Amino acid sequence: MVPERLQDFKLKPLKCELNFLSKSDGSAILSQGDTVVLASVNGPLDIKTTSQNIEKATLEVLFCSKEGKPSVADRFKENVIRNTCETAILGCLYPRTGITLTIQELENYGGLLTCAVNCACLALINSGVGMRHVVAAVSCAVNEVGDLVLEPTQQEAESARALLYFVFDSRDKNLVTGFTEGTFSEDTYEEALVRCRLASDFVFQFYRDVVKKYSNVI
Amino acid sequence: MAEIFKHIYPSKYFNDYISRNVRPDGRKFDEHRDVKVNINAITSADASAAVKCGNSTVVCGIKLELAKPKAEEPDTGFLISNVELLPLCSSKFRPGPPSDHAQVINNIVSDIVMNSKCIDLKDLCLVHDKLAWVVYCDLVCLDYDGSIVDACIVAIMTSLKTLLLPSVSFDAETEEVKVDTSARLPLKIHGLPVATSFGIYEHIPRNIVLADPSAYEEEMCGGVGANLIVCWNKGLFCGIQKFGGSNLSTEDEKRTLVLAKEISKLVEGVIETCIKNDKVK
Amino acid sequence: MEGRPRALLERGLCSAVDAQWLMMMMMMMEGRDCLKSYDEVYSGLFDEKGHRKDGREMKEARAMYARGNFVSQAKGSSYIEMNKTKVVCSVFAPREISHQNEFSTVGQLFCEVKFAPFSCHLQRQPHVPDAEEKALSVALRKALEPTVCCHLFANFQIDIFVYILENDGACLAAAITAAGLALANGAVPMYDIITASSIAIIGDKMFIDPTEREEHLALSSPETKQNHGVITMSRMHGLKQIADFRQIGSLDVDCILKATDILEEECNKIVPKIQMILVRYINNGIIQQKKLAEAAKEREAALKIKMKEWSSSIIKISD
Amino acid sequence: MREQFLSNCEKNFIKKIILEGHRLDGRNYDESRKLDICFGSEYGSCIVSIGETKVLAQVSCEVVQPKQIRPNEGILYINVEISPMAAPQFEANRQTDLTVYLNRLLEKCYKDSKCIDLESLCIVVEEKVWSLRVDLKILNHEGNLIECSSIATLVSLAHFKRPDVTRSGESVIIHTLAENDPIPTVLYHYPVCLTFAIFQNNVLISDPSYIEETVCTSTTEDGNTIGGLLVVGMNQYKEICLLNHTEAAIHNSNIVHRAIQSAAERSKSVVDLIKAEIIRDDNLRQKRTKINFSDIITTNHVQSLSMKDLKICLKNYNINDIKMEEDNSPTEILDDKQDIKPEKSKYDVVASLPQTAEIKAKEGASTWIEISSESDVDSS
Amino acid sequence: MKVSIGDVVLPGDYFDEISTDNAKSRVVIGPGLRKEEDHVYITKAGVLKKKNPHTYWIDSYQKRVDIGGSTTAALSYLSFEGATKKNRPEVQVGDIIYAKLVIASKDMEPELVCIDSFGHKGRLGVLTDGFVFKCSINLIRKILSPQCPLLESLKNEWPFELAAGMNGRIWIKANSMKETIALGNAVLGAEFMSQEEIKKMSNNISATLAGHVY
Repeated sequence: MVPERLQDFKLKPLKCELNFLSKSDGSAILSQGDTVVLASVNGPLDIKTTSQNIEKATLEVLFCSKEGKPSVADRFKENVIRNTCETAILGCLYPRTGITLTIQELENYGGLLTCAVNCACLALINSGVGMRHVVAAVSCAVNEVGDLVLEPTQQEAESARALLYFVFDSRDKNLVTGFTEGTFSEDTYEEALVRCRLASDFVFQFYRDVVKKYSNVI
Repeated sequence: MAEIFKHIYPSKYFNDYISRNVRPDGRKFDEHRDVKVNINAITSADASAAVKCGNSTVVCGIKLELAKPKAEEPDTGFLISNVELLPLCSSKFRPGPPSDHAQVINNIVSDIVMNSKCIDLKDLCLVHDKLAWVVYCDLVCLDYDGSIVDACIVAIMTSLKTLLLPSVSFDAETEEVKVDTSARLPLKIHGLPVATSFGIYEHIPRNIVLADPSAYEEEMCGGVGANLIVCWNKGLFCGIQKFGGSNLSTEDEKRTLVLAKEISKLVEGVIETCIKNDKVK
Repeated sequence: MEGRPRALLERGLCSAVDAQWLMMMMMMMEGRDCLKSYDEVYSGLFDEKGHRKDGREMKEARAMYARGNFVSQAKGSSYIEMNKTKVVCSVFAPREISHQNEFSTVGQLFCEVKFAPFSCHLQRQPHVPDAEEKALSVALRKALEPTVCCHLFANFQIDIFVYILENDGACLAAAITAAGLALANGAVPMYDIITASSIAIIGDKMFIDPTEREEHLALSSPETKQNHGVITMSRMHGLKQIADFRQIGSLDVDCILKATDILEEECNKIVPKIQMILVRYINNGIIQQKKLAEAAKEREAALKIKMKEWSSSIIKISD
Repeated sequence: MREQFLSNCEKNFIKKIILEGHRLDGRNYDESRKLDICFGSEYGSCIVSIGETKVLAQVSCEVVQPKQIRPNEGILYINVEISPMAAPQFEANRQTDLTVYLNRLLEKCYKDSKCIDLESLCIVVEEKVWSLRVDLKILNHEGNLIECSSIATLVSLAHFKRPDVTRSGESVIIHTLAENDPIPTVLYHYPVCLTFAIFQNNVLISDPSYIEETVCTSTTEDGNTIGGLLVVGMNQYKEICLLNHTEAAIHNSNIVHRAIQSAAERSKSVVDLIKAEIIRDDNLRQKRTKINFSDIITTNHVQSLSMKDLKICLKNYNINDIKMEEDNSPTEILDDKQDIKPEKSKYDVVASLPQTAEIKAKEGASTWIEISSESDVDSS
Repeated sequence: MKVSIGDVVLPGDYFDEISTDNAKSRVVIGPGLRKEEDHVYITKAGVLKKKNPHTYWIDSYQKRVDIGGSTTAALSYLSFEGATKKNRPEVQVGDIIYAKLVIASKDMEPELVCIDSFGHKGRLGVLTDGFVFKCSINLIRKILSPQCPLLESLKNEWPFELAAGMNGRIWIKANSMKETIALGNAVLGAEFMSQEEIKKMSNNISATLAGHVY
């Protein structure tokens, strides 16, 4: 069932600040709507020989939620972000080194994981680590009626019949990472894919604006 | 000779095969390995199934227990699935606590079972806020030869379909529970989710999608955990998971979803026939 | 009994108060033999005609199904099934010794035996290696050490992993035989083929290859003063040496002597089966080698023909 | 990743300028960096930053069974975590001795000083009690972590409000924040930890930055450390609840008196600032304005990229006063040539003659070396 | 996305305006660009720059310089002027040295030397007292570029010695401590100013510095 009524398709307002922390090599704080995430990258470091990788850099991701107790959900988010960034970073330029990416959740009003992926990407841009392409994460939900809602809020996400997360690369908008929750039909999936791909253009444009702001000062 | 060449220069060995549109074990890109399913192999478990997809072997055993439901959800039972990647199934896994790859697989399998809503946890509740079934599904991987999530889902679904719950009588005052294991009634299952994994190999003109990758092919397509997993449940998708690995273009994605539909129909057929001839016997 | 409620507690599914109540319910589920007296259980072991519960003679061992090369990823592997006891074993060839402190001139064996969570009647904790598993791992290593030529792979370690899918008695014997077969299948240098079998003794009755219930009764001490216990013996057939002898319970001397003779016979009965499996595995290997060689020859012949045509066509053009 | 190594010349330079009465970033001895507090959307979550040192504090509560020895008291649990985000030399979830030190000091300052009324947290004696958990995350380590984290703990506890509870017979109903408004935690007094770095011939500086802290605790050639760190925990009534000293021994006691005097005014001013901030935040919430951490993000880029307080700064130098003098003309692309290391350094800074320092700019185009992955010619 | 010179670029964009009219001319692609089969792809975010004979590079903001090596660099004691096996150069742990990078590839251990190819010390070697501070790589490039007026204007104020390393470390030594701090402050302040702001600052440099020193 193709969703008849089109929800208004716009992304939550994006606000970002680069180089927020003085001690890390690259850092960014990003707010998507009310969800706020802080990410910090410590660029090619020398790490102990046991965890070194001969031909590419080892990426270590740490996701800290606000409450202290580490949970399985954090491990799942770390895994998603690590796999996504591993394809984006040109590991072969920094063999036998380590890159640590730390992500701190500040506010969670829905869409935490997509905000974390985008913030990690901005922090990597700020750190000057060589990247094959930039990634943009978009999520959408299928509510009870069956319509596609882009960037669901916390309540919409809980009551949704299905949640779809996509991460696209900036080269030719291929799918880097994608995972879903709940059941949905094939054409809803096609529709969501096309919609989110369009939405990812906004995010890439946002990245360009952020870099443009401080380009004249370089 | 080929074995030594494969160890010394694995990517070139694989590339030679792929450029000739064939895979090291002779299959085409969209062919999947044969699936063997066997029911009630383990008598000490309440229900069990052994599944072999090509060389990947998974045994699932279900044990039942009674427990008091959680205060927050007084009328839901518990379905706890646990995937164990043993050190004996592949040299990649070490003894000791489960590796983070095992936790990811565990996460994916329990997500798929929950997302597909094939089991309604409310059916597991016997007495409101007093007594409910706890279904422990322990999946044990005996041989890790790639796309282990498919074998796990087939194993857990087959054993759940053949599970018979003993009838329980409980009278409120004396809080006394009588379990008679003779009269058993099956658990209601809605739909039958089936998962199919695909490896995406980085290739110069266009990335190539390999159905049902073996351990070696998984290694070549971006390491462990970089598979695209598509789960299909009676006409609806109940999960499409892809974590990193090489990128997937739109037309490949469409073709993959169609392929996934066919493969899951075949696997559903295998499970149905296996259960049917078990009843005939 | 303790396993499951504590697991529920750890996972925070129910509070401590419910745990006691739940334990009582667990007894209900398992309610079979824990309330009966010793004699009732003892008589429960035999059916009406005086044979054992599963129809076997006292002297008769269970039919054994064994298979080599069971796990494709391992160097050597085996699967052994004795009626209800199912054991999988896989061997990984020489590896560096984990957390090594100094150079060891002799190779080391690392054995790990694990039970499946659904293997016995009471549910087992999957990740916490309990005492029984540790004891079995040590027993297995003790039994295999005399058979493996450790001096041939100095400073290396051989990993042997045994997984018991279902345990219906004599699981140590099955584990040792499976490990022996897996080592041979993995071409690990060994002095001789090792096989093992076990016997349970209650009073004057000797149960060969005991089931779990017989073993359980043999290990529990009776009121009257009489022989009871379980012996597991592993033997190297060719060299006629006993690799490992493990006895639990209180037995007088002549009863032990009688038991060892029976066990010796038992071990010898298994040896031809193991040898047949290994020979068949090697034959298959040779046949496959031949097939590959023939296929290669054909391809070369086809290539030669093409070469001849091609070279003849060139000569035509040139002259 | 090893600790950041401190060079000798930095050590000597800082020792000298401190003895001369200055400090690297232009502050005088008892001046501390700018204290800034901002609140998140939930009660009990705040980010406190002293200069560039930033700490996130989050308070959460749950109903638990009280301890047998204290059946009518709530439980307070404080936990500090330092992730690699704070500085590259920290490893993920590894308990370094710095975290143990911070945890111990905070426990002494907030649990043993009985500044929080634990009895008011009790719901049903022996059965149900509130357990408060304060999670502190060090976001950026620019020195003086103990002061920043202690202020963060205090602010988050004072700001935290727990859900209202009504007991009807046996069962206990926990109302959500929407039903009836939550109850603030009762604080008897407001203790704050303040740090002082002590250098030779009893120089006492407050709020040491990262470099001053490392210099103070680093050892000179002849083995003894240059100075010591004194942590004073004090509340607004000038009562001391914590005194902790690390590194070199103190020779005379009047340094400690001086430290306590300056700690008194400093703690008074900090506590007043905290109270003012909390009141301001309360009236904002009364007026239903939405408060969120995204308010920290400023959109004008130069502000974000420039470090608010430079590591090296003159007394009253301020980045924006440069801006104010000139209008901000439209940006034009900076044509800046890539300077690859030529044979001789491009700028031959001749040793400084008494009159002028000469920079002879060697002309000649910067020679380009082809950078390609195969040839491993020296590249920039 | 296709980009051209002077654009603000993101990793993943590609750029193929490389005019290789005469095949033999050598095209130099600097840091931040990577040649893959068909296009030249951009690996760092920043501004795409070109210098007329075929030289292209990306100007990006970076704090930690990447010389490719994954281990600490080696500096042999023989690589000092007049150093022989017997008389070792007096270098202690913790000294600041101004050295030249000889080997810096990603597969080999980076190597430093303190003598230039003729064996003379030149400016290289141990730097005594003064102060060193860390800043971003862009600032180094900015103040070292010939057009930058900052250093020119500073040199008229006080005599001082300055060494700027490509790894983001600047060493300054002036007569008095206060002057060193003032100079350091002026240099660090320029980090986030665009070119013409720096021009304005350096015009009235004396005012800004004099005003703040005492």
